[in-house]
Amino acid sequence: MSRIVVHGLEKSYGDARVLERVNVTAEAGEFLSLVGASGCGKSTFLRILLGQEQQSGGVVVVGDQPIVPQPTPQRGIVFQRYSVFPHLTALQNLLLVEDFRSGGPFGRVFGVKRRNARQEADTMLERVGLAHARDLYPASLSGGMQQRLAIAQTLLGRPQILLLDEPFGALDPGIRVEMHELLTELWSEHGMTVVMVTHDISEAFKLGTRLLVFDKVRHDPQFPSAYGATITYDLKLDRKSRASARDVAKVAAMVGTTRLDSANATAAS
Amino acid sequence: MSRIVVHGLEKSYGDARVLERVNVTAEAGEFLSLVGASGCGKSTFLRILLGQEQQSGGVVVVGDQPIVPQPTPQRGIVFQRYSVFPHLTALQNLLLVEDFRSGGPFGRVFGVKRRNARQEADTMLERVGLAHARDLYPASLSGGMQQRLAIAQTLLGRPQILLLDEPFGALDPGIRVEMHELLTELWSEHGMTVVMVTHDISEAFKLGTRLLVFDKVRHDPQFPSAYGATITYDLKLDRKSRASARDVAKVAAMVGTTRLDSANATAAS
Amino acid sequence: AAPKKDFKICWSIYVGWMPWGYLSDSGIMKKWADKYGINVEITRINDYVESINQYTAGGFDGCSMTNMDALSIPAGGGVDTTALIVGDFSNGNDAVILKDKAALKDIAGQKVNLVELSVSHYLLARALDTVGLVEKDIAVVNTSDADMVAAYGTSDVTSVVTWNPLVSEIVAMPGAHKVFDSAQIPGEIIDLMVVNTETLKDNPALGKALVGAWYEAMALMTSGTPEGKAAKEEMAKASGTDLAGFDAQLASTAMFFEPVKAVDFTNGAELPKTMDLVRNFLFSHGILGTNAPSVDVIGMSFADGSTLGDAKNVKLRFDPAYMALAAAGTL
Amino acid sequence: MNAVPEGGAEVPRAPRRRPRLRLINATVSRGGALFLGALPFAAVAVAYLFASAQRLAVNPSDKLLPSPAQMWSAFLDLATVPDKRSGDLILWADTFASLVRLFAGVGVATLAALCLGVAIGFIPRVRAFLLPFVTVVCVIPPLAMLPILFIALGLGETAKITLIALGVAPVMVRDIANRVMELPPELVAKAQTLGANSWTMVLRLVLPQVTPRLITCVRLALGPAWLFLIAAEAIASTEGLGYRIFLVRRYLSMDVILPYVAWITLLAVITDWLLVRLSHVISPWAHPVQDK
Amino acid sequence: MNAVPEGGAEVPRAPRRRPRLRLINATVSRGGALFLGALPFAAVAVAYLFASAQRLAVNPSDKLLPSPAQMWSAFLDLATVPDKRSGDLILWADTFASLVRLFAGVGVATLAALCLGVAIGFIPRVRAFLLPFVTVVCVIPPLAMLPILFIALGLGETAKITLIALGVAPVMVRDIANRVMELPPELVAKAQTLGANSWTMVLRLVLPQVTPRLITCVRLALGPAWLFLIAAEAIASTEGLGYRIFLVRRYLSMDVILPYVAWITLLAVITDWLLVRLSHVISPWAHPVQDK
Ligand SMILES: Nc1ncnc2c1ncn2[C@@H]1O[C@H](COP(=O)(O)OP(=O)(O)OP(=O)(O)O)[C@@H](O)[C@H]1O
Ligand SMILES: Nc1ncnc2c1ncn2[C@@H]1O[C@H](COP(=O)(O)OP(=O)(O)OP(=O)(O)O)[C@@H](O)[C@H]1O
Ligand SMILES: [Mg+2]
Ligand SMILES: [Mg+2]
Repeated sequence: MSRIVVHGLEKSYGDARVLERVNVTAEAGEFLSLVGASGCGKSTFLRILLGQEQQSGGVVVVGDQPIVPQPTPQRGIVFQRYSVFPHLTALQNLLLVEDFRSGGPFGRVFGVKRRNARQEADTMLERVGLAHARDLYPASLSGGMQQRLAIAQTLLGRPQILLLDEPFGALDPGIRVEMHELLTELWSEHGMTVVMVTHDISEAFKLGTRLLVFDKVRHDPQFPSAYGATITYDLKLDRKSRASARDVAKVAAMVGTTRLDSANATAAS
Repeated sequence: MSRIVVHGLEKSYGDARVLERVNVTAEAGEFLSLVGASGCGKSTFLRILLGQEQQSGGVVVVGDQPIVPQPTPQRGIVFQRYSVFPHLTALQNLLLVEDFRSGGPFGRVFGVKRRNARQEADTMLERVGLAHARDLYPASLSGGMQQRLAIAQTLLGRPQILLLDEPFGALDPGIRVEMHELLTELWSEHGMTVVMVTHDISEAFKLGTRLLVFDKVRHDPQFPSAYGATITYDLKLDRKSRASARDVAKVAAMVGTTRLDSANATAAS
Repeated sequence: AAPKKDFKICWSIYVGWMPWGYLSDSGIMKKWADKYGINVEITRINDYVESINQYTAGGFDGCSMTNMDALSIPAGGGVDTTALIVGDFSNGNDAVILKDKAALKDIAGQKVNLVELSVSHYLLARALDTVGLVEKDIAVVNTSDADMVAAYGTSDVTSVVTWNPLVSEIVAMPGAHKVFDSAQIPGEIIDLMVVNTETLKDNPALGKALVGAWYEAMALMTSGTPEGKAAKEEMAKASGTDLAGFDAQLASTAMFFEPVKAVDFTNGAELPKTMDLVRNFLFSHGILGTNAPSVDVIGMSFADGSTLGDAKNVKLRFDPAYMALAAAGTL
Repeated sequence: MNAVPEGGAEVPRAPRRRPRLRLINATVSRGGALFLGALPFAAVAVAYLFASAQRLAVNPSDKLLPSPAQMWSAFLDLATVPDKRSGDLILWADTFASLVRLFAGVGVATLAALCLGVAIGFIPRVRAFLLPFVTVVCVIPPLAMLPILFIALGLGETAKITLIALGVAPVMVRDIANRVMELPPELVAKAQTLGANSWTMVLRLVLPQVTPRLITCVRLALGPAWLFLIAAEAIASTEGLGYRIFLVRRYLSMDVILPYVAWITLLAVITDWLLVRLSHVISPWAHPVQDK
Repeated sequence: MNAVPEGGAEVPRAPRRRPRLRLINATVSRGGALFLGALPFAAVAVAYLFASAQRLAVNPSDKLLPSPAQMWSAFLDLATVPDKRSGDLILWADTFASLVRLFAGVGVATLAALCLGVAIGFIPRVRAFLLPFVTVVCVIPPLAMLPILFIALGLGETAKITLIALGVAPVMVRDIANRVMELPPELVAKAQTLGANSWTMVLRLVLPQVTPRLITCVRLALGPAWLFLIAAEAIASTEGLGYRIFLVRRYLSMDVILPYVAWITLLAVITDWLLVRLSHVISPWAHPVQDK
């Protein structure tokens, strides 16, 4: 539904440059898998796309408009450190989506709309396997359950652009497969553009239509934060056919070896 | 160094039973990999072993003593939701370990001891690839970097029993392998008993000397929290030889299919 | 100001002013106000200084206060004020009390706790005069009246100057000696009901109603009837004590129960002399304004038409006309 | 491979005696808590009785530390003997008058804290506009402004309620604003991705999140509120707990003052307890059940 | 497969005008913040000037709302003309005396808040022992207990400092205790696994974590502290800012009171600002740099 154009993106925190010269165009409906070394700036990239943080330089266009530095319902996010609303039960967390969407003076819907929202929420709770935990507060949920709740909440929002930061990291293999199916289903149904960060290379291959690797190309051993990461690898994937083990291994090696931190550690030792 | 004996362990929160009839004995120096469905009680089990929470029933013996309901330096933990001390920089977080260990009226060490501690901390920072981030506060670290810092801190404490709750979930494949090596090295050096929860079955096979699967054996579709999980599968592993793909698939299927939540979801729909 | 119908006066708790509360509760005030076709609302303000401030700021048309405060606050603040009723003067109600010392001379070199710049301060200055001391010979410590009794109980405090009912409370404590009191300077600490001059000029009915009501209460108090006793009991209760305590306080107050006496006192030759002492005290303590050029900045006028201070800036007027009406029984 | 749960060969015994725990982990039983909590009160009571007996032995008419019997009889008088003038039971009339003022004042302050605090904490423009002013107002001693307050508002109930509200509101406003600024930015971002606008975020995110803190704020503000109530009643009023204390203070009637203070304390403790319960009811999520 | 970064075919343009942001996201520029922040002060100043001019037109020697010129000259007098009696410059002598009392009182209260607050928040036994007592003490109006305070401590500086400390400490103690109880249990557990005992945890975990809150507490307490200072100086003293205000209140010298209140406010604002700086220096981690 919405394309994303990133051109010459830069991001620094004080002296430390995190991202530099990031150029990428994602057509509407693409599913971008992002991989890269820990700490290279993937979450930062998502936060910029979300509008939660502002880039230091470059242009980001979402849809037809240059990005506005604030989150909008056009873009949905699942944060790396799962965050749901602690003052609401699982069910209430999902009902909140319709309440927020409808706006209104009370920030909640009533009557038929509420019943519909409730049904939808219940369906979603079952799909992510939280039906039995509908009336628990997040503090009483396990890590994986909170993560699933966060995913469910974001998916209920039906964003045009979906930003996912290691969404399935805390899930067991079984539920992870189910969540893959759920995501794929919604994706093909609504055709939203997805940007997903993951550390699981086969997951990246399995879900994405395109795989991006973030890494540093320049490196200063004395002052490792002088240069930022950029996109070093951009691979079109065929979602139908399974990725070859060779490809997976190749990407894994890429993420594993050119990683800044270890390079730095090696340089220093 | 210390064996763990768990007998007839039960844990309920209010009406909801999380664990029941858990029996397991871990000899000193064993490396237990724990897998199980999301929300089945693995973290709860670790919290009980740690002494942060008290069991509702049964006996837990660590070393020769029934467990005291408080954490001690005998046992180290890496929490699922990485927690380091937010008021200390990466380096200070590691120095704190020696400060706490030595006790003393000021809660910090001075002189030679401090220099040694500093050296040790620096070495550890390099080993986990955080040398360049030594003076950053946790708020400025990425998720994976915080996780590595938490692991480094716990390892520096040299506990006799090491409790790890999805320690490598937020790490990229490259650093994950390095962390595996680091852990294995320290384990064989100090021979501590390790209990590690993970959702990565091949990681469980790779690192553990024994693999435990948590799951529910009894199930009430009307009231899913009536019964708790227990250990349904207990497998001795050979760390030297690589696990067969068949074994991995078998365990993965186990975690994937008998999972309570989906069972419940299916039952309800 | 144009003539109006509704008036507000305020008073605070002090033995000589307790009748004001009774007037309002018993309906006497309403009776007199109705007679002259006006409404008078009587409000009690617990804090004495606050009541004067409220009057000065224009919140009330009349207020009970001492002659000294009438000169320093409303008159000093440019509010032309008339002393409508001269109710009493302190005749022992204010006193200098020493702990474990029996002579006023012994006060030299001590710390003296009192409400600074109040009539106590004035009393102390007059007391020091009588033994040839000056304020430099002692050290004044400002102490709030509410805390005076408790303060006297501490070992830090060796001498206090204060008023009733605090005096009787303190004198009852061990070691307390009253070494000087207002009975030794009779007629200098005068308790008044003052009203805004302009308001009074435009509304003589206010003056008549207040004076009429006041002297009805005075008559009741001295009547010796059960009603009179009941009235005094109520006043006692309202001031937080009982009849005996109230009578004891009355004993050291020279009340002008008959209007004639008040008129005589106001016409007397002593009053201008007293006011001269007072204004000199105020001026030397900087209370007439931090940049008052001389003691004459504020003018006062007396019953005989004589003035003291700046005759062009008369702000405090002693006018027995209304009390004279009461004395003549023509109200 | 064996699928049978292991263990059971040697069954460990349950611990015989309670293990020694670190200070911070040693929990206290219900009874123990009651006992420990009562100790300081008992100590104060004993100290008072001792000092009082000593002073009364020296001077039987000492007023500073009256005996419990004296206080009780004075208190009973106030609570049960109707006032001759008005026919009221003084204690209850005073209590009613004071509580009305107190709750009105604190209520206004709470409302202000909620509206202003949320606006200042949540909306940068309002923050830039009002925070400096509130910070400055916060430190102006209200008692010094009393004359102006009374002249502007008269001497009626309005002025008293305003004094209480002005006295406690600024601290509450700043505290609530701080809390709102401490809200995790992830939650705010997430709400916006779900289509929330500023107003719905206030309703559904900010208010519920600050409610427990607001109640704590009110609990903390009640102490100063009583203080301002007493100060206000000391200046202008004809009934009220503070007025009564003011009235008898010049006679050093501690036999009335002390029971009144105890009574105020009791009322305040009950209010505090009710607020804690309220917080549990409104925001159960903020009070997880301890299962230690 | 291509390893060359993509994009660049069509270079998007930078936005021309500032986009309209939601209320809560619209940040304020430095200049804008200054302007907005100054508005309420300007409004108050204008309102005052207007009211003052009006009253003075009616009665030129009106004392309630003096003109700025009158206040300035009165203030200059106090600040530069030595007092006839003592030879002191009154303003500075008052300021010095008051600040010593204020800081001593707040210092004692802060120390108490730190020690008691941490102990109550961290150690269940101490909590059971002291929390009920502190909760009750918190609501006893200190002014009502003054007589007893005097007798115990005399009328000197000790009593004044104690009054200030007693006035502000209970709220601070409860607040710090609350904060300590809110510490994430994971951090406490982790510290214990690293070998910390209760004491070292207090030193290295609890103290650093509550320091920013403690400073906030002190900032919030300074308002009430000034109040108690003024109340304390009203009791018995010979110099001090509160003493002067009470003294000249006797003749409604608002030309002295208002500059004094403004001076107190200025001192308080400076203190507040210094405390904020201190918090940034001591606890940089609690004040992440905003990069919006
Ligand atoms: N404080 C609590 N109150 C009530 N229920 C709780 C509480 N803590 C945990 N639970 C419940 O206990 C069950 C187990 O939680 P636990 O965190 O141990 O799961 P887990 O196996 O670690 O899951 P995950 O893999 O998702 O981390 C969950 O169903 C959760 O709802
Ligand atoms: N607020 C901040 N101030 C300073 N540096 C920051 C801040 N936030 C992030 N960084 C730095 O930016 C870099 C990238 O962080 P980011 O969270 O984007 O990494 P990531 O790629 O998501 O890593 P991970 O896989 O571990 O989550 C890190 O080196 C981090 O130290
Ligand atoms: Mg990240
Ligand atoms: Mg878990």
